[in-house]
Amino acid sequence: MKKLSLAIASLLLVLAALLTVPAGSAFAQTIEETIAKFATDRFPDTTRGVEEITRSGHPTALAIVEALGDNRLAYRRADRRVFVIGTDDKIRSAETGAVETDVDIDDLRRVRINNPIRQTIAAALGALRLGSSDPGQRRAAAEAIMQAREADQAPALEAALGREKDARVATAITQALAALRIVDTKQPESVRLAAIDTLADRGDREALVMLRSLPADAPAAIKQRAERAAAGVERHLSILSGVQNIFFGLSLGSVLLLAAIGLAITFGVMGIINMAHGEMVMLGAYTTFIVQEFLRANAPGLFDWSLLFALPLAFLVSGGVGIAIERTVIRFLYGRPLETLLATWGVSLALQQAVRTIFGSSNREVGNPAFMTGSFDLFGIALTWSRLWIVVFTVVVFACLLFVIRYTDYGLRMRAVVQNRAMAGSVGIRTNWIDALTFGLGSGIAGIAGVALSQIDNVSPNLGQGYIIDSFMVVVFGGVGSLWGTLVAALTLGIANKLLEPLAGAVLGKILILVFIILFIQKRPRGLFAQKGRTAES
Amino acid sequence: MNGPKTTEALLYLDGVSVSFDGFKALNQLALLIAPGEMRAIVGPNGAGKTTMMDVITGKTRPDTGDVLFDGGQHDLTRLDEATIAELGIGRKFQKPTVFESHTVEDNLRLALKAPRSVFPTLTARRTAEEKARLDELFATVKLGSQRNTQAGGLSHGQKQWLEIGMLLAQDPALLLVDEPVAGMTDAETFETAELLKRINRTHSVVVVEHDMAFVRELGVKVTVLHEGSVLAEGTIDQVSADQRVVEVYLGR
Amino acid sequence: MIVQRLAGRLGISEIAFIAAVAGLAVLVPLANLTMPEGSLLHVSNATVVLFGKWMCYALLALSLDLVWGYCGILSLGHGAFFALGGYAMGMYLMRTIGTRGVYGNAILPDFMVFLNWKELPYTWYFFDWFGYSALMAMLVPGALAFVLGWFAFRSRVTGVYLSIITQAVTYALQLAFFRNDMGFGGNNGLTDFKDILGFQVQAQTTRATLFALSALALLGGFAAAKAIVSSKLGLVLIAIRDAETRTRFIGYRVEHYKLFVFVVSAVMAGIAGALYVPQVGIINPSEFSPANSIEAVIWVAVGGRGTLIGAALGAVLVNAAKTWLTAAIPTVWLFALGALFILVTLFLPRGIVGTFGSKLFGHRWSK
Amino acid sequence: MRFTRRRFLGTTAAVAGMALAAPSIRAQGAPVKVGVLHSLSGTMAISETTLKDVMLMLIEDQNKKGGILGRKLEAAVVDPASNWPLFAEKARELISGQKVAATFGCWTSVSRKSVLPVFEELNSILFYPVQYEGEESSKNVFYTGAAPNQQAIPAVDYLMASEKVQRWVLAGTDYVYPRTTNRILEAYLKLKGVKQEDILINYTPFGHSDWQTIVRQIKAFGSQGKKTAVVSTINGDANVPFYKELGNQGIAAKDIPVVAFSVGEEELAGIDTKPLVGHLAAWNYFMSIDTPENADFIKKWHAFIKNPKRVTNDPMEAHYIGFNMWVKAVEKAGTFDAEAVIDAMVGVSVPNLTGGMSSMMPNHHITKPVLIGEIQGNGQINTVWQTSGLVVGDEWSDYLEGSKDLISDWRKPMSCGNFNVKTGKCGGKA
Repeated sequence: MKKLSLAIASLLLVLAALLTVPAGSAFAQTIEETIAKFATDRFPDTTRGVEEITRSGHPTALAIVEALGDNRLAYRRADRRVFVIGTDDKIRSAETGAVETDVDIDDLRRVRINNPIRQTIAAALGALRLGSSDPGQRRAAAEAIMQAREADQAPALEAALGREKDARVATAITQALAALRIVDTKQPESVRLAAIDTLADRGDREALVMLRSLPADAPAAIKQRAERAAAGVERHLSILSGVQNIFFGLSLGSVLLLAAIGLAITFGVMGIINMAHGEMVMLGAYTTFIVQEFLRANAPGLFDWSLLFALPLAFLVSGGVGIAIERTVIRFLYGRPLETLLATWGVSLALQQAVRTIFGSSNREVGNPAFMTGSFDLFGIALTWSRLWIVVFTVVVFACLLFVIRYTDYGLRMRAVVQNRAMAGSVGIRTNWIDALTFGLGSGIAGIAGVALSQIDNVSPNLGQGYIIDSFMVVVFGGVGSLWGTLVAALTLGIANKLLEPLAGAVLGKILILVFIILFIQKRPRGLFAQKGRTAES
Repeated sequence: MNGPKTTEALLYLDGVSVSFDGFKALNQLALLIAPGEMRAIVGPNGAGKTTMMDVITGKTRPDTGDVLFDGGQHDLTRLDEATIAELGIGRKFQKPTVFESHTVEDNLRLALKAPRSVFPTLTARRTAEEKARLDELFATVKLGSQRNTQAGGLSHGQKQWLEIGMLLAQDPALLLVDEPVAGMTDAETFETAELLKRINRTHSVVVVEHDMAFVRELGVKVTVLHEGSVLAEGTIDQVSADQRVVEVYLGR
Repeated sequence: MIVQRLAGRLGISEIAFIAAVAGLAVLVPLANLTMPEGSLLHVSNATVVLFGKWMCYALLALSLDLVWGYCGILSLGHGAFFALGGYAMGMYLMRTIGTRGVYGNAILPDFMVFLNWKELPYTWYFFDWFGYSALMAMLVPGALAFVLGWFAFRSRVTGVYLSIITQAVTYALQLAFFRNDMGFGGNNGLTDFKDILGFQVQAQTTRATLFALSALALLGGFAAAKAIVSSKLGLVLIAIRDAETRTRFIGYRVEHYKLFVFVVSAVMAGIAGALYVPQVGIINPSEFSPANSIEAVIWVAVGGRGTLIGAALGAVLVNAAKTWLTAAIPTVWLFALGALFILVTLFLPRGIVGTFGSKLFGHRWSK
Repeated sequence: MRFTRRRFLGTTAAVAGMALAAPSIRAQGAPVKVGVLHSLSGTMAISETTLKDVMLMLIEDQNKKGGILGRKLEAAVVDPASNWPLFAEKARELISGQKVAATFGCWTSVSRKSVLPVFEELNSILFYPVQYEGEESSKNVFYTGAAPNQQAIPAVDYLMASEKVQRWVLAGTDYVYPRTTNRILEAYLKLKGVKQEDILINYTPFGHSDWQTIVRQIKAFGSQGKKTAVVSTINGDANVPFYKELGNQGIAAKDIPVVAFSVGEEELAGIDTKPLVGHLAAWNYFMSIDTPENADFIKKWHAFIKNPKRVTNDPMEAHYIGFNMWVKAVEKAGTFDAEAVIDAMVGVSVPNLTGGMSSMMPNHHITKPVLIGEIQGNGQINTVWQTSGLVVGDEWSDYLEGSKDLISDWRKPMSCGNFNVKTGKCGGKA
């Protein structure tokens, strides 16, 4: 009986979709009751409400379900009437969709949902959007139905498939149908086997789920075929995961590089054991935080550009602080590298405490702009945008730095000072300013790193402490004073770490890496790219 | 490696080549120092004088060639600095390097011929004969008055002498002396020459020096190095008469 | 014989130092045990524990100064030796708890019981014997130092490279000890000690004794260090610090000397750790954290590297400052501490004793 | 300065730490000191600083009400700087130096472990406000945070019942709280018929910041056709990057829900929670709880901290409950004497912020409601399920070999923290 009514319901739904005639009337007498279910704000009722409104094909159904999904469906305690709060903050009646001007938003309580309901909603949206005019939506709908595996959507899908023009949407629908059919005992075996192949072709984790979740009582033939298909999919996935690990390693490596690159200058080139390096990174992250706060308050539209504003500012802030430190402390310590360790350690303590006093010691929220959120699929490898951008960004920073040092007048003077301070001085280079600028440059780059790291890590006073040791390892492993060494070292360590992690686990992996560095230094006491000339010698 | 060569020479270099990423510092260098000989080695900058010293004292390993010591008994290319020093090759650096925060006396004490390994050193005590040797050394290098001043406080010349003193203290069979009179007054230069001659009575000496006057003063066999190999050998008059040597020095 | 050889070489400041420490070793326990509470001369238990802690830190600083101040080896991982010594002692203290643990398990320490370990890991064998544990407290750090030094010094790893690998070592050890699978109690480390050699660790007399022992250990360490640096070997060490290659050309096998002093220093640090644990009542992996080792370096720098008493004084002064500031100005004390470090490096490059010591007592800092 | 002089000359260390003698040497009406032992610097400052502020607020509030027994309260704040031995030193200093009547403090288990002997030796009182692994019951400590049975087990029950979860990832930071909790959960799940191959346990170091691999592992583990959930005991600091990675790799709550025991409003304040909507947290308090007590508490907090954006969280409520319990017990005992107050504590019950009364049990743990909430887009957590009644904190887990026979009852005559019902002996006294 129920099955039948479902069939009719979906049939009507299809009709509604086809000849856009409001079919609401058929359920007219029950629609109020249905909508009233949302007003009890009890999860079971809400669930039923969603299911019924979906079947009802009521014109506002889509609006209601969407609103419920993103927490815009509300009801008035007094008379239990249900309203949709539009994305435009207009309040509309749930039944009619007409704008209600006399409703005070403060009288409304939003209808709560939980994960089970979210699943129902996803499925419902699938059903409702299948008739949408936007192919993207239709495709999403098919996906949703596939994941929800609502058996009673099969007819709707078939109908949709019948009239579908867009090839990609069509495949999506076929796959969704397949997902329903492999478990559909009423289907002939041939159809179910075909369904299995369809999913096998899809060959991603979703398909794997479908293939793996056959009911225990499924016929042997189907089970076998499904198992073989699943195995095939898994083989495919495991190959991908190898590639994936490399990307993870690359991304970790670039994070290490980003954190270490500034140190490669202050420590590697200038020979200052700069314990405050981590704090420079932290300052950069906090600069990002301030910029975003400012934009949130004054120009929300520009939020997605916040990082672009943050970068130069972070460079200036950290660089400025760096120069200040160099002028007030470090310049008295040249030629005494170990003393710089102590002084900068003091500086780092002070900076941490300063930030703690100003911003408080808890994490600050730094949001990801749209272009850095989510991930995309590249031949089955999931790449997260934030990571990808950081890799790109790191490359750019590194390139710029190389350029500055190789080809600019400043770079020339800097190298001169590094190689022979006295000589450089005697040919009229103002060595002390070069020193200040160089330290500023290193710190500034650390600041830029902070902007990037704020996207993937805590923004807290301890941010820097998490990176300082690794940074030193990278610079030393790569060979003090060699930027290329730093690059190679960072990437090597990153990838090695990520290849080890699945085998040894995160903790042991890190330990192994450290042991490797220790042993490596025995073999090459000057690191990967040993430098001639002045290095950070004690 | 081939076994010990039979040679009378105290120091025997043959076919020694060293190159630093492409640049040939030594090129098929051959050199023989007889026991008891004093030899002056001259040559323009980059001729390979210092590299030769490094090879002899084990600081640099040659790419090819034999470096044998004490009648071919020891293959120096296979020993480290400390061992070579203990075999009896002492070296004075171009730039005087003494232990600045030690007193002059302690500098010499450290250099004195004595067991070099850890525990004897830990338990070493000042003895009468040690004192006697020290007095002797102070007499030779004329630093008696500075006995207890920190070496860092000495003048450039005094440091040179102290370093020579340290060489003597080791009582090596062979002294390698790199530019001993660099930055010395004429008087000091003369003194130094005299000192080296005195030393040569009991030790073999190899002196590397630019200062022709000084070399002439020493009046010993001269070897001219150029681009890592021997250009000419003979008395100072012979070599300074040699056309190629003049070219090398005056440039073409 | 060593003693009289030393006696001759002691500066006034050093004699004063010895007298002071020895005095404390005797007077503090006396004042704590015999004097009635509330009397002016009474020293509270809290003070005894605190002083005991400082004595251990002082010994650690001393050991670090021996390698850094006199041989130019800046170890950023000395905390590791300290912690290893501490763990050795901690394991003994754990084993002696026996059935008095909350689960009443005679063999397994509590943390093993509730993490459901079935039998004692072999690393814990014999640690119920004090002698063995005490030996390990010295042997394990010594051995680590020997292996590390053997490779590092032979392949002539020097300067900042050496510093960084020592840091890597302590960091790796910290991570390793964090792992509960290692069987050393993970992050919680070893705690809840009951007694040592049959004496209650909490007991006033035990505390007093431990303090006295720490003070004596400090004196012993000082004597040993002084004996080393004032021997001819001491001259060699400083020679290495100032001109390593030159020392080689005179015929000294530099790596052996470094190895010797590094191992001695590690053992001293281990002893300090072993005395530290029963007094503070806990040892956990954060003792391995690189930050701790760096702090120890800073104590030495503040007191004056290359002056043994300076190192010890520095440790006490910095920690006293910490104890006071964290209570007096808890929210901003890091500024004060940071400033202290900066100012000392800028204006007292040779540390407090290094700078004033010579003025006050005609103390020859580099010897 | 006064205090240091005392330190160094050891002059006035009268009655070292014997808090029971304290009142006698204090003139009536002189303020009573309350110790606040939370890290204000170092790695733990991130979580603990807030608790320091809450204590200051509660004390100020109590003084407005005229203090206790006619005596004003005075907070003695110290900074143990996230350094465990320093915790012990500071505790000793608070008790015997500053003569505090009770101390509120600690966050990590190790800090508690390090001060425990001090409090027992000097017989003083510690209120510990954070959820922890259990397996401990001390005469001198009152545990106002959740024991595993007040957080972990109900959360798992909820996921099984309402989200039909069959496959479990137990992800935690590698220290004792996650280890123990996961052991308990593992035992519990198996009891519920979950097979070994449906449980994945994973440990990461402190402050782990690169979660790419693990999040992918979770994804893979969850794609075996059975509904999968992650039970996270990841320590505060590492959560931000973890959730950011979850969001970026697109693990939505409706597919693989993550239920966390160490993530509250404070931690979420550091993240953009929109991608996390629907992930769960299990606590005994949420800021979103709609009760007059809570509204009042939040109002006071915002007024005190002078920042309407600041959030409240579960450990703050724990301190709120603990402090009020202490006040009540002192009044009941009529003295600040630790011994008397400890006896008076058991049975004291005060209103919590979730609309019920929490009472101190004989095992020095308290009764609490257990709430399961879902993270919202605004960083708040909305209750989706809660226990009908209050749950008693269970110090010795019934699901662990060693401790299932142990109970704790600090009432006389038993007054034992680990009484073995099998042997009838009180452990630790053997």
